[in-house]
Amino acid sequence: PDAVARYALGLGDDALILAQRLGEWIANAPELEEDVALGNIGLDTLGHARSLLTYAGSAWGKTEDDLAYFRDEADFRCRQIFEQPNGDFAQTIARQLIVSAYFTVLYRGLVDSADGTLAAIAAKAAKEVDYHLDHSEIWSVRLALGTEESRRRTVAGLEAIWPFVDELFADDPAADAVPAVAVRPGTLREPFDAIVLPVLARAELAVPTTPAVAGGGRLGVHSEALGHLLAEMQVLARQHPGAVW
Amino acid sequence: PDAVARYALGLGDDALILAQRLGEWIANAPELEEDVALGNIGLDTLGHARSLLTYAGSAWGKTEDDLAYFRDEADFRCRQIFEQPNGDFAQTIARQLIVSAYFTVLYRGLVDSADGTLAAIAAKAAKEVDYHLDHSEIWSVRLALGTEESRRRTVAGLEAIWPFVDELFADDPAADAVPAVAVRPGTLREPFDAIVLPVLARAELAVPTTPAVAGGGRLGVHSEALGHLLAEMQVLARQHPGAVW
Amino acid sequence: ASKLAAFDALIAENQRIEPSDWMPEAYRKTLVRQMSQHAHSEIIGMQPEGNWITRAPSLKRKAILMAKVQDEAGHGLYLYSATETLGITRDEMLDQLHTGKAKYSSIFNYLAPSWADMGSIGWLVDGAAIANQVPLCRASYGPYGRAMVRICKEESFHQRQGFEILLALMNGTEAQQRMAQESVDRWYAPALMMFGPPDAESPNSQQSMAWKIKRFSNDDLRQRFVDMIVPQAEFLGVTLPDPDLRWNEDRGHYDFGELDWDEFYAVLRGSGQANALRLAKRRAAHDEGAWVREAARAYAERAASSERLAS
Amino acid sequence: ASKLAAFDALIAENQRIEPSDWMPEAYRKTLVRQMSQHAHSEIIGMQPEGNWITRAPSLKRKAILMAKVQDEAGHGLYLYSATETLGITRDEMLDQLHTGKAKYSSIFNYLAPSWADMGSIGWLVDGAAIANQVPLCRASYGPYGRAMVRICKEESFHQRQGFEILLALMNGTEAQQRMAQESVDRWYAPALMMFGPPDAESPNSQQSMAWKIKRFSNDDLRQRFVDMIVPQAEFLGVTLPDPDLRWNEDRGHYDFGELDWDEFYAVLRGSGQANALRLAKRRAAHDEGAWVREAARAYAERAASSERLAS
Repeated sequence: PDAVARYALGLGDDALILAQRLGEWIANAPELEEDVALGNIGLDTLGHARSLLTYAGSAWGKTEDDLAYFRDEADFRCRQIFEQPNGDFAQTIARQLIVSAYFTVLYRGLVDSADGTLAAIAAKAAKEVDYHLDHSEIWSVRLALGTEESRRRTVAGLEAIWPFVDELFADDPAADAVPAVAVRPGTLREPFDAIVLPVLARAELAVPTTPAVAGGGRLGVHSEALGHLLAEMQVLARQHPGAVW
Repeated sequence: PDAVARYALGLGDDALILAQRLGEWIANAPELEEDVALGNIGLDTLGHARSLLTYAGSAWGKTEDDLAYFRDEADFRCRQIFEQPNGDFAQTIARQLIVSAYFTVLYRGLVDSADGTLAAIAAKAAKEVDYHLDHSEIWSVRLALGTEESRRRTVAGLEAIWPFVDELFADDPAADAVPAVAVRPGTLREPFDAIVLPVLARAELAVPTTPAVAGGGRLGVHSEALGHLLAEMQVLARQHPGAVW
Repeated sequence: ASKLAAFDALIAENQRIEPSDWMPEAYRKTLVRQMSQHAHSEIIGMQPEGNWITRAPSLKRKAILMAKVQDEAGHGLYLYSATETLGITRDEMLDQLHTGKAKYSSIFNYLAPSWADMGSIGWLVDGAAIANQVPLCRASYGPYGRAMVRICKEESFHQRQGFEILLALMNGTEAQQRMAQESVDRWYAPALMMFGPPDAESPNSQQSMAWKIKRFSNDDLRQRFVDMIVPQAEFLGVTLPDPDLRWNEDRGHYDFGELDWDEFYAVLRGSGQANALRLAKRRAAHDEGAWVREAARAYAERAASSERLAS
Repeated sequence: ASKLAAFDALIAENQRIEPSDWMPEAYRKTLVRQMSQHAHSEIIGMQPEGNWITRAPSLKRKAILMAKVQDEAGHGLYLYSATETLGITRDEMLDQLHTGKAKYSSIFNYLAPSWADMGSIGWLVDGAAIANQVPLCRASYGPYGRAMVRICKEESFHQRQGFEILLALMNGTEAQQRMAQESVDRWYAPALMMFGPPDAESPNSQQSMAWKIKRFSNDDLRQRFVDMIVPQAEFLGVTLPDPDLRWNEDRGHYDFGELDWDEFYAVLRGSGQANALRLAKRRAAHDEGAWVREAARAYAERAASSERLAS
């Protein structure tokens, strides 16, 4: 159970940190419809995080909140793309396109996991991320082909986030440790490309050539943005250790 | 000593929180010269904060760091203008114009305080804020009369910060408690206006008519920005209670 | 005149006025003002809570808070749509909000510096809003009444969640209890003022009541609200900050102290803790989103014209 | 040819070349490349430390860190000015930085996620920089040598401050000690690689040494640095993460293990942890500041032209 928990923890952290980023948009979106849409996506993602962290924690006698609020930066296992600051709406959409495509292929694969709980979580999540993917596809095309400014911002946003794509498919010791349970990240690149590349083509966007960052989120190596995010996320809970809310 | 300490605490908090805001600019300024200038101003301001907090703390057996890192939001006594987010460079300059003029008249007055330590701190600080005032005057005029965009941003920045001006001159029970030691805030409005209004005139800027906020920073009433600022400022120190750095 | 008679008859029979019906210009104007103000309040009301989403102290609370703020955005959407049936666009209404021409509920000009405020806002502010709004479900203008039905259902959910936040705090550590009490101390009086000035000083109310847009007087609603929250406060174990609050056997209601109406009017005029903040944030979000809305418009136009070409 | 002979003679006599002197184009180009890269490194180097100013764990450390980052901005300023004497503008140099055409020290493509990194950067990174730079105070190009004199003085101050940060951590709680060790583990090898590839693989070094821009080989400087930090590490009580590190009595130097040059080249090519981050942040600050620089220019032009009118 410990090995499965470690795998679930990484997946849960990805979703948790992304949900935290999406939460920053609420009440700040470019139009009311997007306050609703980004809120929905954030809520779904937070839901996935809670299921995964609750499951991971059950192996260690810890709650989802123990894991979310009382771990330090180096103990988080999220990949770096999820930590990246929102940037403008175009950059957030670029990140959402990538991560929604990634989640789509991940959860589709995880439905066949030998671990029943993970398979069930994935089955529910797979349906939800379908909608997230739609949302980011529509906006990607719209922004890329909208005005000159929206195109410039879309290209810049995609270039800013692209260096973090490769890490999504990098080997993950926690996945390797439970081959029947986990989806091997490397196997997801092809189906991911099959989703994302046609969207980029439709949006008349070139695949950026910026080099990939070294990554290492699954080993606890995080970009400098995570520390600030955690300072804010954990501040209240840590001011009241042991409190129930 | 307790009453004097309480007065010094308010002044120290003003400087501390402003220095924290200025620190956010470093490595992000519009040109290298401004990284240096804002860094200098921030450092001076942090210096004032340290002197004032050290003095305040000495009455209670507390260090500057006890006061800076281990008080909660409601225990801070800074006025709200110092907490306000930086906004863009124009808004930061607008805030700097106001607070530098305020510090100038405050420290000039405090030089005559019956409290020798405060008088000495003020004498040193008065010289430094002269330079801060110069810096913000020059930039206020330059931005207001530069391009159409810089003028638009300057007007917006001034309007955003102006509602917090009145609070600087509002009664302060901590000052009232030590009349021979403190400068009464209300007496500073006239000399403040004598500095700021001519600068606005030179910059061809109208005095904003936006209503003043209710304020109350000296009573522990803070704008919603302070909580986020403290979360970041205090995060590391609180992770290691009792540690020496 | 026969149109006016028909309108008056519908009102008298408690029938609904629909967008296609004739209506007096003053009725239309009053509705636009009230409904758009209501919509703006939902939008501005997202801010004090939105500000705590990133710091919510448990994941469950974070999820609930996100859902709540999202509901508010949704309410804003219905209400703008409902108001658009009266011949004004959302852009025009937003413009009135951003220039300060239109108001929003003054309650959001108070600050929410504490997590416990998420509880007080739910319990007291949403509670007062519901007391105001339930009668509006029967408002004479159809689209307004129907929007309110949906909104009230969600609001009472929000009120219970706010109550639950305070309950958890009052069942928690001493620091949590202090946090809850301090917050209730700040929100009690402003919540009571949400029903508007005393009836004697509320000149517009008469006409609105005649038109069945408004169905109870400010003071009646306020009394009803106080009667409701006093036992709830006792259950929570918080003290309501009003030394004059006591049961009046004769009236069968709670008596309560004078409210500080000078403060109310000062906040209304713009001198609250958060007036500047709320409007600045709203404008910033709108301005920063301008290029996105423009891009969507440009893309939609291009798509429409290429469809025309294709057909 | 006589110009070249005069230049060669100045170099041979250890005299300084000044901006007004004739110099070979290749010498000029090499200097522009090296000096602007050095300036860029100061600017990019502000980021990992700037990122900790708001979170420094004591006010004293916050003040020291602010002063340090400010010094780096100052160093960038001198170095850009010194490079401008070679006929290139700061704008051109910044443009080369932002487009990725110009490099900066690869060491800043590592992340600084821990407060202890403020110590390691000072002790190891500034330490290595000083070892590289002290000989440059005697560089044949006058403005470069003079800039380096001032910079080196401040850098050694920074190195001592970094050492002091680590010393405080190693004298602190267990968690602080772990923090320090973990950070040194990450920075040790990258710091050693700051001296550049082994001499055998460093083709440009020969010419630079002949021109007296460079005065010691990469490997010599690296050895000198290792010899310096080993006793310092012992004093601190941190372990340097190199199992092959030991005193060699015969050589009178410390032996040390092979460095991972594949990683070095990967980071150089752009695949470090922070390459994308550093450049994105730099560009964002520059782009967001564009309107400010433009306003200053417009204002200065207007002021100059009204002065001309007045005179």
